[in-house]
Parts: sequence; structure tokens; C-alpha cells
Amino acid sequence: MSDQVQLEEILIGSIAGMLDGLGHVAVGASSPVPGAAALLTRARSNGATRVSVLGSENHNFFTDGAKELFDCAGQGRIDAFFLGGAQIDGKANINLVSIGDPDRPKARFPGSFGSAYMYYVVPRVILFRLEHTPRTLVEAVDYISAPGVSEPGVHRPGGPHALITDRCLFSFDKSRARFTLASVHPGHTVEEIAEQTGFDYDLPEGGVPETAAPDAESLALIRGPVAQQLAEIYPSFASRVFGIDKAA
Amino acid sequence: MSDQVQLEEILIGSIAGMLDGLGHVAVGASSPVPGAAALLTRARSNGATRVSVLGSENHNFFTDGAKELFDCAGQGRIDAFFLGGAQIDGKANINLVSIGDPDRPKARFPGSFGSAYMYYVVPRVILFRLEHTPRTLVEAVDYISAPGVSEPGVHRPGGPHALITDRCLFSFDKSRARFTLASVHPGHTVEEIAEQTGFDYDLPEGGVPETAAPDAESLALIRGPVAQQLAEIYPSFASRVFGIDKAA
Amino acid sequence: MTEVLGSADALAARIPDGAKVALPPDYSFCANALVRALIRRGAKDLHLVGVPAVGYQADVLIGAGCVATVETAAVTLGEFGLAPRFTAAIKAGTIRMLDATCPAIHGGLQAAERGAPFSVMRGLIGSDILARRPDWKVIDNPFADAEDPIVAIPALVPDVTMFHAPKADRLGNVFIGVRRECMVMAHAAKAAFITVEEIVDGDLAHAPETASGTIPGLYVSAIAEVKEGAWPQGIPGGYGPDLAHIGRYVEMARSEAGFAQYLQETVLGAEAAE
Amino acid sequence: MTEVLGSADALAARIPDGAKVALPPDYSFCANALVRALIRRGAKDLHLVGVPAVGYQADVLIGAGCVATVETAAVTLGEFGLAPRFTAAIKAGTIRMLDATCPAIHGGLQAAERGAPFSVMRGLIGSDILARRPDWKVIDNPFADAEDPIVAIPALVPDVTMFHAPKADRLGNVFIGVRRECMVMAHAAKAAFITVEEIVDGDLAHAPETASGTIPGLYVSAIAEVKEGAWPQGIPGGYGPDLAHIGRYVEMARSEAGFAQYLQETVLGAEAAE
Repeated sequence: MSDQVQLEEILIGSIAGMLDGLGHVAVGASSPVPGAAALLTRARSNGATRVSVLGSENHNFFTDGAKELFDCAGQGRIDAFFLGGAQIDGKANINLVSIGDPDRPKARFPGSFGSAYMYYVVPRVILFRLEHTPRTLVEAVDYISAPGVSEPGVHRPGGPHALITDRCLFSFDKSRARFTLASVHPGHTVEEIAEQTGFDYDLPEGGVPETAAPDAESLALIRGPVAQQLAEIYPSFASRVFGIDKAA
Repeated sequence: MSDQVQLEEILIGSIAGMLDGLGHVAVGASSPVPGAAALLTRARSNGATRVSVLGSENHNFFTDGAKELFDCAGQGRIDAFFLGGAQIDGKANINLVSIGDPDRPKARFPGSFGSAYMYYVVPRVILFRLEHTPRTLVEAVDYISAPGVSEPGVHRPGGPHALITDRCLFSFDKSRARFTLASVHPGHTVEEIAEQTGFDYDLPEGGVPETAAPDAESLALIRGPVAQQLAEIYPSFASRVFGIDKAA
Repeated sequence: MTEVLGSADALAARIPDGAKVALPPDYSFCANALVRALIRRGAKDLHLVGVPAVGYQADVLIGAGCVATVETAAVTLGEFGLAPRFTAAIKAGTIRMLDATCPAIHGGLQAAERGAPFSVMRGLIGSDILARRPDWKVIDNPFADAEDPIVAIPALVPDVTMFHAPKADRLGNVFIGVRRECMVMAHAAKAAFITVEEIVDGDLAHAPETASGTIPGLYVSAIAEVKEGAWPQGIPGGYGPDLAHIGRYVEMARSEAGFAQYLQETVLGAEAAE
Repeated sequence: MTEVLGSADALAARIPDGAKVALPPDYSFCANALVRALIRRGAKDLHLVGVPAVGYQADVLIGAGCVATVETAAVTLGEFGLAPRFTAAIKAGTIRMLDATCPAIHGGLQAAERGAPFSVMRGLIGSDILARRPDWKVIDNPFADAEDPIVAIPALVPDVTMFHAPKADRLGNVFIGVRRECMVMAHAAKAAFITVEEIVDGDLAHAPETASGTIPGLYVSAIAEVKEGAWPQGIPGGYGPDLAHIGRYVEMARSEAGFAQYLQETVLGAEAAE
């Protein structure tokens, strides 16, 4: 680990900025960056924010089996959740299933997991996709695991709040079903985003800021207790990014 | 306890005769005679018949809370159950709620419990009512907690099989929605049943037999292990009928 | 985070008038100290939900004038028979009764637990229970080939779930063992106020011998340690019911005057102890 | 009564071709010895239901030609990525895929558990999951004032539930702790075949430290003691997964020939041991 702020740390800090003040943040399996952001939020809240990390023994208090995460979300007890997608399009539709004809696909992914429920009922869903290319951020997804917006009349208290990639952060306007480029990560440019994004999006008035790095206190928390907690859940990530081996 | 066969023992034996060969018999709270009959059936089956007695610690294996009895019945895993009624009518409608206008009743009883579900889904429901008078066995109940039969098109795999009282046993014909007097308990008469029953019923061809007393083996089981098991669940009943005090 | 309060009275202060309050059955975990505290604070217009039946708790609250509505499959004192203050109130027409059947209560709570607007259930059709519940609907089973009516029970979302459990930890995790109806009640409700015999060290939701029977603190608004908080009822696996007391209650509660004396002796003077 | 059998192969003999078989997710209790026994007995046309997702179990069964249909919210090997035999079968069109979303699987099982013909759930509307599931229906919420479409999921009744649990007793009671999806799977299914690390003395359904996490024998058709029956996956609270083995599996299973060799080495010659 170098002293320079790493991309992962910028992503963690940026996501945590969207979680501050929430009561309960849940993180799906295999999501080390969102997991770290949730743990950072908890650390900054002095424990007031609850965090549930699926697949963690220590940071998962559920006692009612695999259904409890979804029940809990349906009860309105989860304020933020994370989703990704093999493809994400300009209306925030996500595709976790396949490329091409679903019956004889060119590529097949694991499946939609709980997205077709969580995306509707969790108020603040943050889309997270590290590969930002025209292949992943597309005009229209080949398969809608879960739509970004719904028709009027469809019960939908939840939905997309933002999309964060390895290059930038987009905010999402549900009423217009469009993304706006909110900030560009250090080392990346507005022009590059335009080239690498397959869907149309808006630019804010007054120019696009650079994504802020975490402040010194947050960086210390990330590299200290958060990295230690992460090592239990995502040992290979914690080792690669923070040089920490899993605590015994 | 005298050496004479007691009414309760005749009832227990008669009910057990309707349970033999079943896989799982459930008994509601405060039902010592049906409970004893179920325990006798289990004893005669060498344990092949499972028995669940609500309110018992030893004879209740449920681990999923108060809903499990009903879930279990809905799954088709309960073969027989018992219901009563402040009133029972000739169509086997049962009333567990009130006499008179339900909004300002002359009498109010605890309520319908699970009857409005169990009566529909358990294949063999045995109605049990110790007070056999024109006041309890009526032409038409004042309030239908659960109907004896349902319209065609209503999903109803279960329903009434028989009605046993302190005077006699009626069988029930679902297709005709009528009771038939099946047997009269020792010491009672067909004429007395006619006087004491408020609803019309059929008489079998060839006369009404006397309800048989339990055979010697069954009587020994009732007075031995069944009475002992009963003392845990229904101590005052076991003490009164069998002179047994609750095991420590 | 779950609040840890000092008494049943402190919990009762957080249960507002008019609340829809879910209560467990007599054979489960009854928070009778909290019932007494609610009477002492003069709670009004409560809508009691017996899950799926209820007994002494409801009878005392009804007698004390705390209750506007009772929604349950049964009100019973078990082997002690009819609940006298409930029966008197029904005959006098002073409370609204929403008769149900056990699995309808469970189905409504499970819909709430799942965040679904309703559950469907078999049974009920042709009963007066259904006929007198315009808040329930009969719909067509969309999966049936022929006509197949089925009853839809709307989500039952209590404002408050209250019960008395054997133990909790300081994180607000509450152990309920096999009394799983208490877990569904906590999941389904907006708030859960729970008295416990004992507040223990450690983390019940992660200890292997307790985890599977523990409600996580996420669902628990506040707890208070109240020794023998179920009295005069018992707590399964702990102490038994005080049958002599309940017998005396049934005698006294036959009349309004007798019930008033019972309240005076048992509830109103008990503040210091609870 | 629950049968106590001598091996996973004896259990596999009771699971018929064409059965709808519910399997737990990788992080729960996977009966991999029973999976291998099913392959050895040449099981055909299984309809796998991943509750709510499934991984290695499904991939091996698909590769061995035992599977006609997969119904689940996801097939994944977690950090090892895509399930190779599943992916190949989907691309080749040799299995029928019924994509779902986690709470739809849970909702279908809960409907079966409750004896209800369906559950309703929020979400799904506007997704291709729903568009490609004609066996699901959109109905009107009868409790809404305005138009309010909602998805009805039919009861999901597995013919067989199978998993590997830490322990059972001789009465057929099976301890599953907080892995409650295994209890719902057992309640919902017509039969449950369960391997356990250990068959113990006593009555798990009545011992206070196990009762709340125990499935009563009523729901359990047969059990067999199979040490390390989850291998190469782990068992939560017991041993961990054999990551080296799973890594090697993923490599070998990239090709049909490699998978055939894997089967030969790991499954077909293992009969004596299981």
C-alpha cells in the first residue's frame, strides 16, 4: 500500500458520502468496496448506522435465514443497498443475466439475485460497476433484470440513486430517468467519460468537479479499523489493497 | 376410579377407533378426552401415529411458533383434528363466538380460534361436545365460526367426520350435509337422543347399536400409560377420572 | 439502536394512546408488568391484536378502560374459562370486536413481515367471521383453471409489539427460543417494546446456542429488565403461572367493583416494584 | 417415522428421476456427498430449485447430465466466478432455465409452507424475469384505492428438499441453527432427505439449546450420517470450504473432457467412502 490515495479509497469515501446519516446499510455478497464504504459510514457514525454484510459472520446479525434480508427491505428497514450489472443502461436498467438472446445467449451471468425486488423497495440503491466501457454502460440492456424506473401506478418506493464506476460518479434523476455526470475521479476526464459511456447523460451546469478524496480522518479509518474488519469478509481484497492479512 | 368402564373411557375408545391408522393427529388446547384418544391411538400403533397436543411440553414437537400447527395442516400433514362449539347445528356448522346478535350478544364465548381454517383443510375433523341438549345441538347456529360444508368451487379437502357427545355418536355425510345417529352410549336411548337434539338427523337401517366399550387391552392402555401421559397435560382431568396425580 | 430502559413504566411511556398493540397468547411470553404499567399511565383507545389468541393481558386492559378494539381469534383464560371483563365489554358494546381465525392473524403478520400488501389463505369462506370483516376480500385464485375463490388478508402492521422474554443482551438482541410468533410480531411491527427476565453480557445473536432463537436488536425499540415480568402468568422454560392469583382474579373480575378493587391492589399500587 | 439410512447413496436411491429438488445456497448447508451419490445412481431430468441461489451442487449435477431444469435467482461459484457447466449448458440450450429473483423463490416456498396457492410480492414488474415467467401472474391488489398491480408467485412445492446439516437425533429431528431457509424448504417439500455430520443421542427438538434451530422429524423423510458431507464446501460453524479443490474444479470444468475427468476422480470412484 502506498501513501498515495488509491482508487478504491476514493470510491469508498465517495460512496460513504452517500450513506452518512442512514440507519441501516446492507451489502450483498462479493462487494468489498461497497462493504468498506458501509463500514466507514458506521465508523464515522459511532455505530449509529447499522451494517449488514451478506456472507460475513461478524457483520451480519440475521437469524431468520436467507429470506430475512428481503423481508427486512420490504419492511422499510434497509435504507441503502448496492447493485451492479453486466450491463447498465441510460435509464438505469440493469442486466445480470445474459448478452444476446436469453434462450441462446452469447454470454450468461449468474442471474438476477434479489435485484428485481431490492431495486424497487430500498430507497437509495447505489449502482457500482468497476468496468466503465461502452460494452458495460450501454444504450439499452439486452435483458432487464430490474428496471431503473417504473410506470406510474407501480408501487416503487425505492430505486437508483447514483452510479459509481472506476472513472466517475453519475447521479440519477428518477423523474427524467436520466443520469447526470456528477464528478470525475482523479486522473480521468470528461472527454474520456463521453468516449467510454454507451448511453446519453446530462452534464451539470457550471462544469464537472473532480471526485473528492477522503479527508484525513476518513482515510485513517479506512486504512485502520475498516481494513481490519474487511479482512474477515474479503481477505483477498484486504490483502491486495491494504496489505492486511486476515486476522486469526 | 371404579372398575366399571367410565363414560370418558368409552368416549376415548370410540374416538380412538376413528383415528387408527392415521399418521398425525393434532389436539387443540383444553381437550383431555380427544387428547387421551390420540395418545391411545399412538400407543396402539407402537408410535407410528404422531400426536401433537397444544399446550403440552412433552407431546408437542413444533419449533416454528404459533403458526406451525396451521402451516402443518395446510401442508396436508395433519390427518385428524378436533373441534367443538357452543352450538353445533344439523349441517355441522359450528359456533364458537356468540348467542344472539353478535354485536350485542346474550352470551359471548372466547372465539373461533383456528376452526375457520382447520375445518376446511384437515381431512378428518371430529366434533366433540359433552353437553348434548337442544340448547347446544340446534337447528341453525346463531353465528357460523366455520361451516360444515362448502359450496362447490370452494377448496375444501377437509371437514366433519363425526360428532361425539356425552350421549351418542353421529356420523356425518358431507354430500348430503346431514348427520346419522351411529351409536348410543351405554345407559342412553334412541328416544332420549331424539328429545335432546335440536336438529334433524337420520337413523341407520337396521337399528342403532350401543357404543362399544374399549376392549381389555385398550382399557389397560388408557388406565396405564395414557393416563400417565395425560397427567402432564391435563392434571385435573387425570386426577378426577383416573385418580392420578401429575408426575413430578 | 435499542434503548435499554429502567422499568416497565418507562417502556409504557413510549406506547401511545390509540396504538395497535400485538400481544402473544397466554402460553407464550406475556408482558404483564408492562400491561400494568400501561394501566398506570392511563393508556386509552388501544387496538389489541392477539397473536393469535389472548387472555389475561387483554382482560385486564379492557377492564381498566384502556382498549377500544380487540382483534384476535379468541380471548380466553384457558382452564379458568371466559375472560370476565372482555365478556362484559362485548355484551355492553363498549369495545369493537374484530373476530379472526388464528391463521388469518398469522397471515396478516407474515404479509407485513414480507412487505407484501396481503396474504391469501384457504378456509373462511361461508363463515360469519368473513362476513363481518369487510376489511378482508375474496379474490379469484389466478392459478386455478376453474372458479376458485380465496380470502385475501391485508398486511397486519402493529404499531407496537410487546412481550416478556427470558433474556436480552445490551445490544438489544432478545432471546425467544421456539416462541417464534414473537419474532414474527417484532418483524411485522413498527416498534417492539420488550421486557426481559434478565439482561445478559455478550451477543445472543452470534452465540451458537442462542442465535437461532434470537430477535436481532434491529427490530427492538427498547428493552427493560423486569424480574418475573410475566407474573401472574408463567414463562415457558422458566416459572409457572400463579394459578391461585389468576383464580382470584377471575372471581374478583366478575363485577366492576371487584375488578376495581383488583386493580387497586395489584396494579395501581405496584409502581415502585416495576 | 424418519428413516435412518446408512449412506448418502441410500438416500439418493429414494430421490426419483424428474424430481423437483430444492437446494440451499453455497453459504448454507450443501449436501455434496448426496449430490455425488445422485450422479452415481445416474439421476435424470432433475428440476433443481436454488433457494434462492445455488452453486457448485448445481454445476456438478448439470455437468453430469442429471438436470433438465434450473429454477433459481442465480447460479454462481462466488469468488470463483461463473459456474462453467451451467454456463455451457445454457449456451448450448440443453437445460431449461427459469430465472427468478430471491424473494420470489422464498415467497413461493412460503406459500407452500402455509398451504396457500400463491404469495404476492412487490418488485418484478417491468423486468424480463417476469416477462419470461408465464407461470407467474400479475393481479390487482384488492386493497388499493387506485390501480396497483402486484405479482403473484404460485406455491413452490419441491418433491424433495436435500441439504447437509450439523446434526440430527435418532427421532429424525435435524438441527439447522440460523440456516432457517432449510426449515422452510423442509416444511414446503413433499419429502426431505438430509445428510448430517453426526447423529446424536437425545431429542434436539426438546433440548433448550437446540430446539429453536431444529426441524422436527415430522418433516424429515430420511437421514444419513455422512462425515464432511458438505465437502468440498464448508458447513457454517464447522469446517471451511476446500478452496484448492474448488479452484481445481473450476479449471477442469472449463471443458467437457476436463469435467469428465473430474467426475471420474472425485465422484464415480467415491462410492465406498460415502
